[in-house]
Amino acid sequence: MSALSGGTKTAEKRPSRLRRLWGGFSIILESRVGTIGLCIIVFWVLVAIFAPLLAPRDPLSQDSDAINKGSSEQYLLGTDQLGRDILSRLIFGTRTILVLAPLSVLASVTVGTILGLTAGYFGGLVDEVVMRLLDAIMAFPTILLYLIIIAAIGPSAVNVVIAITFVGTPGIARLVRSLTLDIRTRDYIRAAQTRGEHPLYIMFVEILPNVRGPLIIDALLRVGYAIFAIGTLGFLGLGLPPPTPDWGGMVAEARKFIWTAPLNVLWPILAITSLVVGLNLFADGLREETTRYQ
Amino acid sequence: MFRFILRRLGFMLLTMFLVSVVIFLVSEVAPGDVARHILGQFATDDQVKLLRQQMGLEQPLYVRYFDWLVGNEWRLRNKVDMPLVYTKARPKDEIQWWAEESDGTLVQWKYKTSSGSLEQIRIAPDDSREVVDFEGWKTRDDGSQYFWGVDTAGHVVLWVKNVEGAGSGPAAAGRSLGTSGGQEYYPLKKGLLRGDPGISLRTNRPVGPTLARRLRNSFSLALIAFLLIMPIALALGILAGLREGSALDRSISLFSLITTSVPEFASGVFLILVLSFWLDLLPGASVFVDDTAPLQQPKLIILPVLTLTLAEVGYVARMTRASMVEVMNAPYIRTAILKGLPYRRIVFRHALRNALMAPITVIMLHVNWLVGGIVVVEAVFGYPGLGLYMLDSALFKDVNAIEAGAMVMVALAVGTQLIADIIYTFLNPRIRFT
Amino acid sequence: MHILKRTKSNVHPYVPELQDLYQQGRVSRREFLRLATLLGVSLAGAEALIGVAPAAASARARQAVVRGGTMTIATRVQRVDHPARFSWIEAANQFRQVCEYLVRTDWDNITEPWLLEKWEANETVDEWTLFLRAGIKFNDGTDLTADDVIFNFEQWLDPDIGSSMLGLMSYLKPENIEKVDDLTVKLHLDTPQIGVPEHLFHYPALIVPKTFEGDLVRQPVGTGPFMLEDYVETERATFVRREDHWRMGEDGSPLPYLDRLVFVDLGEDTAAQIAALQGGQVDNIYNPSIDVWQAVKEMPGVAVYSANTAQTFHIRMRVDQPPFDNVKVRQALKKCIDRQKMLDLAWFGEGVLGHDSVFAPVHPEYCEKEIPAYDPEGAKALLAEAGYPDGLEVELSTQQARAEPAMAQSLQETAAAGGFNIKLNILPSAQYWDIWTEVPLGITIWAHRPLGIMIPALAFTADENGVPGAWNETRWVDEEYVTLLRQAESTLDVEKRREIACMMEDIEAERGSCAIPFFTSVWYVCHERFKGVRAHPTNYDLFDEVWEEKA
Amino acid sequence: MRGPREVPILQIEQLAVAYATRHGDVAAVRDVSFEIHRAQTFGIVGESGCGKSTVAFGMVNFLGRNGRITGGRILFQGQDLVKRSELELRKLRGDRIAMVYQDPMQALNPAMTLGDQMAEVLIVHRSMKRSAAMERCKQMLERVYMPDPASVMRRYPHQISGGQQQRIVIAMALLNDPALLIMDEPTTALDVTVEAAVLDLINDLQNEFDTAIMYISHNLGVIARVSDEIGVMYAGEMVERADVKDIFARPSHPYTLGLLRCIPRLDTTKRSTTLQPIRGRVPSPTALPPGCIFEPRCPFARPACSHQPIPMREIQPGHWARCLYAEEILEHKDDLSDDMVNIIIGVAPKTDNGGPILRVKEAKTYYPVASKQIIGGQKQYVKAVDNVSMEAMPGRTLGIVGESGCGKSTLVKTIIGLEKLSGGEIEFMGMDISTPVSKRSEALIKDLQMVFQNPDSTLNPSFSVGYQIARPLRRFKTVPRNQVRDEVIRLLNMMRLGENYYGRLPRQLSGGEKQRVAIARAIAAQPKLVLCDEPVSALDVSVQAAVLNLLLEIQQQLGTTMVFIAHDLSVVRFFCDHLAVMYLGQIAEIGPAEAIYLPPYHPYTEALLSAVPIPDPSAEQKHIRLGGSVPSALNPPTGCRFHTRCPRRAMLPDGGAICEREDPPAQFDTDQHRIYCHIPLEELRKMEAVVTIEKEGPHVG
Repeated sequence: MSALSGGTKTAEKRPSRLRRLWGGFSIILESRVGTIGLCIIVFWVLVAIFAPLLAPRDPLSQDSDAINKGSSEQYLLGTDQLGRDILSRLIFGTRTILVLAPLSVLASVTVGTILGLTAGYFGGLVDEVVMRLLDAIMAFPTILLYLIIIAAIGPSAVNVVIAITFVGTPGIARLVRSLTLDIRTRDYIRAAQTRGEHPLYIMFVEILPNVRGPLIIDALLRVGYAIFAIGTLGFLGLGLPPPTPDWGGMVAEARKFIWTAPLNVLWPILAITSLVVGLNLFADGLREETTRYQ
Repeated sequence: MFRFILRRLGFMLLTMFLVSVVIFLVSEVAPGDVARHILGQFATDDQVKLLRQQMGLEQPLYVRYFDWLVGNEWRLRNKVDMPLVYTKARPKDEIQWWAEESDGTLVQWKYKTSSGSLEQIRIAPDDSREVVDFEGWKTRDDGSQYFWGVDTAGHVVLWVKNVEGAGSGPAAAGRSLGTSGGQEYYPLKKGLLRGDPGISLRTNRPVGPTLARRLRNSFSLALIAFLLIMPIALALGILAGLREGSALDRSISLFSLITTSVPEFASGVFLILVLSFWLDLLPGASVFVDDTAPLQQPKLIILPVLTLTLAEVGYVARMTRASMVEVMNAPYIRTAILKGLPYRRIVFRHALRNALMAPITVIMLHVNWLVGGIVVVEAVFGYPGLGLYMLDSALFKDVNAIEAGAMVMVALAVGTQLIADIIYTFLNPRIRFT
Repeated sequence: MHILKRTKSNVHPYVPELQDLYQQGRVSRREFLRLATLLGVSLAGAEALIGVAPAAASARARQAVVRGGTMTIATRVQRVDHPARFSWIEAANQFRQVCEYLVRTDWDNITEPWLLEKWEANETVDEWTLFLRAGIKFNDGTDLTADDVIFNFEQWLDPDIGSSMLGLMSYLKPENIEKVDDLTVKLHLDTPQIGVPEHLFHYPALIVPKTFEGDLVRQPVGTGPFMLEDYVETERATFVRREDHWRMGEDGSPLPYLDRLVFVDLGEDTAAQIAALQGGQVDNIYNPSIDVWQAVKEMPGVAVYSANTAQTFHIRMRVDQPPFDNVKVRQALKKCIDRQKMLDLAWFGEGVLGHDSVFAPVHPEYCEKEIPAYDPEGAKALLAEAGYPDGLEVELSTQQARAEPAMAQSLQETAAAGGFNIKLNILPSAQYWDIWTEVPLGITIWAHRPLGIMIPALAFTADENGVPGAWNETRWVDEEYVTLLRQAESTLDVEKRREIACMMEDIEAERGSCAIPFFTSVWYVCHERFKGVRAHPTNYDLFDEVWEEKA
Repeated sequence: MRGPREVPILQIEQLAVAYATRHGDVAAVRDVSFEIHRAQTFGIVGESGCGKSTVAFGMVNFLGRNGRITGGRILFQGQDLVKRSELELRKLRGDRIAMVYQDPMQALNPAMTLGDQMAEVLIVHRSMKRSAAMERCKQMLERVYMPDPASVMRRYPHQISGGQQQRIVIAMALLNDPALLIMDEPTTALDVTVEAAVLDLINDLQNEFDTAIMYISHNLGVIARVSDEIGVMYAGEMVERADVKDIFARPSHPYTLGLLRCIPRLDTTKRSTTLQPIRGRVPSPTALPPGCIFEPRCPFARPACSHQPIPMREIQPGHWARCLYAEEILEHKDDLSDDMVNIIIGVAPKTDNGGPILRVKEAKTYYPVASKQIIGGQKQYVKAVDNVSMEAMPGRTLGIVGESGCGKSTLVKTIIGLEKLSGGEIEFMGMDISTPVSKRSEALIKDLQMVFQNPDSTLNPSFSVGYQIARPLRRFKTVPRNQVRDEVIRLLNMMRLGENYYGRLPRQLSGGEKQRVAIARAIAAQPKLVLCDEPVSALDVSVQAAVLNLLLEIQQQLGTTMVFIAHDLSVVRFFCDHLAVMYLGQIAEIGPAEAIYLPPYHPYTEALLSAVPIPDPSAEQKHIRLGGSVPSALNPPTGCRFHTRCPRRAMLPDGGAICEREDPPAQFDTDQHRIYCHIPLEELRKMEAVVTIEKEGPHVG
């Protein structure tokens, strides 16, 4: 967008941008659920950023004297079946999930937005072809699609991102398309057309900024889904290869030892649940407040 | 309305076609050699190459796609010059490819590497089986002898007599390469559309029957869950929607939000932890020692059903609530209130039908999620359903099983959407009467 | 002794000598039993030779067996067609209940005749005569005869069947199988081979009748104690007791004691199996992985049995490429292994330590050596000598399975002090298989084999043109070593063979291409109420004498 | 007539309603008092947001979760409704008090048959059997002149037209013979001819049922037509209340006067009258002025006005006003507000004699529609514009008028190139512009600009006002780069918006302000022709006047040619020099504006004119009503497209058989005035003028 609008950003627009950003934030703070959600997210983001400082131990180092041990002074949340510190693995697992999930959502938002804008704005045959293809992808149960893709390309961090992007793109494209279809009929788009603006200008400068609101909320929800998916893939053994700390994988491992170390499985469950709940609360609050304001 | 449904049906077929392309492309054009994967670590390159040939992997992609979709025996029969049939030669046999002689005798050929000769396996219509030496070689202009036939592993094979190293690939340890000794191989396929998803690489048996059984198991699980989810979720959603903003609404909404936020694997494991480990009330795994196990021991499926329910109830309740809120704020509800109608009548006669329209489509679209949930739940509890089958097949890279299972699952998902559309048209007179 | 006298006439000439060695304490009881049975003496006979009561019998005598009951086993239920073609040990394990082997290698790694009455080998060990036990019937009522046995041999050796027996029995050609009479078969080997009886217990070597057409599910005919009732691939396999099995139980009726066996498939994830075991839906987890063992070892009501095996993981170095073409570098890396720590981390200490040789303590020809110590300083010195005074950076590739990642990490840690900077490249199995023979440094699993000499033949030899064999992933072909190997392969005398093995072990430790830090144990996980259960090094389930104690 | 002592059906005393918000209670309605008697219609008029609907819903205590009555009494047939239980209210609703709503489509349940929806009123309140109820509904439908009532009752709302839907709602309201009928903008969503028919119906029914009606509308014309007594509301208060004739003849509150001065009437043109908008904005209900609520906008305000709230007082018997100086207002009615003095259009703007700047010749715009058959079948077209020819003269305004769906918007979009021309040609300044906008040259694009209808969608919500006005300047390089900002500010000033609007976002603007920005954006590149697609339809009358004035000023200053679309005949009459009347994709009549409003008429023009609600109860209008509804453009009638509804066909031999067969010829009344009709011009000339307005009243030309 910036490339296209080039010199149009005038100096006096900047403070208003900042103010708008703050405005968006303060909107959230008006909603109690949104605030709680935001707090949870911020908590986990901070944990991810400061993981090396917060984690008491190396998440990979094994202690053969402490296998599946419960909470102790040395290991606050106990150790797993390989004698690794669960707390440290949880903390470092935050990084994995908070990098991969937003990354994959960002990728699908990018691809989906381009597809959706194009299909929605041009309509006709372009729209038909793009949407039919995306419909076909959307016809898949999501996990099935993950299974097929990961089975095909193998489990790895990059492939997990690819799979989630692939799965997430059609939904975003659909959303953007439907918003575009609506916005396309707005008079300001007609005005731009009557000015003879280039379709790319109309798509990316006139339409895109107005898609932003719902898109952000959708993207937030999708980060939740992506975390969900990364966790599930990890749980099913299709996610990140060990020993990378990964919450889903931790649940999968720890659940074998429910009978020896029942609490080990609880921590990653709580972590992933709280994060997704936080995101959903946040998105909910955001949606509620923005619709209230509109 | 009929036109509408027909149109949807058309879209569904188109979607399924595209889905088949996607499935085929994703699973077949994946990096890594399927043949290498099947043969495992200790296979030699020759063995891999032979298996690739036998699996038809050396053929162009579009040929493989159409073979997979619509079969190829009608094409390959020209090579063998005999009708090719996919049948159980005798009632107790596995279903196999045979060439059929005019008197109904089914034949296969088998190459004896040791002697470089062909044997013919013959099964007469009276089910008698005999193995005879075969001398029906054909002769080319240059004097070399060849024969096109059907081998015992479902290939149309070109055998050449007495040619040095006539494609006689060494058999890989523990893995049947069918009969070797051929120069060209074309794997026979009936085609997915004609009801044959092919042979599972994992079990070496037709995918179809396994798929059917697994589907039945999953379907019963999903059905029970569905029957549980719908009334609960709709009731919760309607209640919350009617009392928008009340404490009841807020607690239902929060409950829904949290349960939808918990991944199935987490809630499943959590339920095991609580109900199975701490309280010791329910078994933590669904072990079916025979087909009637779930009927004899309903306990076995309580946890899977509960996990699915927990994951889905919240979502459906939220959708219903949103729709109910919207409808209750609609002008026609205002009309109904200002007509002086009793509250119950407003809710049941005016609001419900309209409020259920949106969720029903969304819920049916959500079948995709339910299916996803089933995969996870089955993996958690070892429930022998389609989801677990798909997961195992994916882990094994059982391409045929993945492709067939995926097609079935997608067809189900798309089919439910069609049903949702039909229900929607019945609920919504705007579509019914246009 | 009466028994001795009676058998002496037709026992192998080496047996009396062996008996002397045992009495002098030069061979252990177990080795004696193993070798005597290898030479054709029945286990009971061999035990009698040295005057011990059969161990199992004495244990059993304490409690009276009970008949009836069902055992449910969690396992995978996958591909089954021709037993000769079995590629899943799970499938073999299920149909092992229906079909039997000509021999049985028991829990102590001792091989004894089973469907055979006995076997005999000539002095040059290239001619073996197999004597079938009379009166054994298949479950379809037909008798087991030499024709059936020959049919099975032919199936194994038929390249069109694709049995892994073919590779194992490369010393035998189909035309060299001779039917002596209805109960006797003679094998004329191309080369001397002492492992023939062990080979006959290889998991695909299940005996089927000569009418067999190639699908065991459609034609579940065998001599075993159970019969197939229901087979639902990927879900379950059910077996019921056969009334007329040839072996008698303690109570004088035919074995088995159990009525039913149900094998259920709960998916790839072992957690469901563990949950099912805990909840009592299954009684037994087949071939438990290390985490299953860990999870259930303290579970109340569950008994965990273990057995030492020769299964191991080679940290293998390619000797045709730098830096591991330099023997000093190889020696340095071997010094960098803290063996006990590695075993603790990778296999929870469940196993025995190795000294970089393929010969394991369970092997009869095993020659005990000192376990090398963790010596990073020595490694550093060696590296300096080899021209890497500032250390060496190498990449270690292996697959994402079992103990490999843990081993790789352990090595990475301990080798750092020795001057090695190891980068890990841990791949999904399928990807590793594509490159496993190619990587300079890798970790490869090698399965248990009953005789030590079976592994070098595969791993450290070349063909007549000097091209390393297909499985020779390190390209290490040492002339002296191979000569010793060939010698050992035709040496029946375990003591002499041990002498050769001693030399081979030294060569391996000194200039071999593999670091072999430990040999793993296997476990057997079963509900306590089942008696007569033991862990078998090959993970074979042998249920014929298992019985369920009623509460 | 009723006796003065009769108990009124409804008597409201000092009603006050408040809504709870996050920022505390907001008083939406304050101190509203009036009464309605049997068979009397009380009209409430006011601009959007003045609280008229709140009053209506307050009657039946249906104020949503956050609204409540905070004071006053509502006496319904002598009994106070305010503290009644929900059950008692429910028994009154739909029985004694019935309601008719603005959008009938929304007000009817889409998933129930119309019969069921009607019958349940009887079933619930009268405990009737379903069959009996249905029978009664059918009778009622007959009374509202619903064709084929039995089949209509089996249908769903979406299957009948808007006018019919409103008849259903009215019939449903009357089923129980209610004492009070509340009608909240019942005709606002309807086209003018349909509206006229519905208003007739309401009149008929009132006479028949003796019902008291509370009629709410923003449209002074409609209110003038239906009401006996009128209350004018402003910012939650009733500011004036009087008999209908009285209020139009002697408006006594400055706001009422202001309203009347900003609406154009059928007999006024831009040359004869100046519209005088009310300055400023309606105060937000959270920040009301301390004294007179109209004081900040009042041209007559004096210091005393701002001290304390002003009570309603009876300035004459039956005439109440909330103004301290009500008696003096009429004296000032002709004063011009200061900011409007400069727009006096006495002379026609100078014209080039080079002929029309825009010439449309036999233009056709067809849209393909999906075929009904699944496979094959003839491709069908919606003929949105079919054979339209017209010209626009430079510096003049060409008006296009017609009911919704007549193709006027499509025609304009075709001219500007947003729609593809299917046939015919369009010429602009001698150049062919039959091509879509993407194929036109930059210069051409610059010369043709457009102003759109909906103020809420005309500006991109993501960009500041300044950016949006600057965009055409940059794009067409109208001014050098470094002067763009100055130019934008100049334009803003010209729009009377001021420099401080530069950085504002659209959501911070009112509807009128948005429309002004849109106009600024359209004229920024100094186009030769501006196409205005109903630019004032969505605006309140006071704002509408300001925007119209602005457009006039622009035309005056820049000599811009305009094409102006509207459905409001009064506005077009006021604003345009030439006028085209369209019906179903074709032109019925075209000519100078004055000529259109006088005979000879096209029969459709005649019907339109007779339907226009005139905000003057003394005006006389002929009563011509159209039957049926507008046919589909997918399958337009053959011959004259108006023949299915034409009330004048009888003037032709054999009942106008020719109308069904042949396209109507263009008949030239004068050089510029064409009428497309089979009826001979002489006959048409014999028609009487539809509207006669006394040249008295508050307006002075």
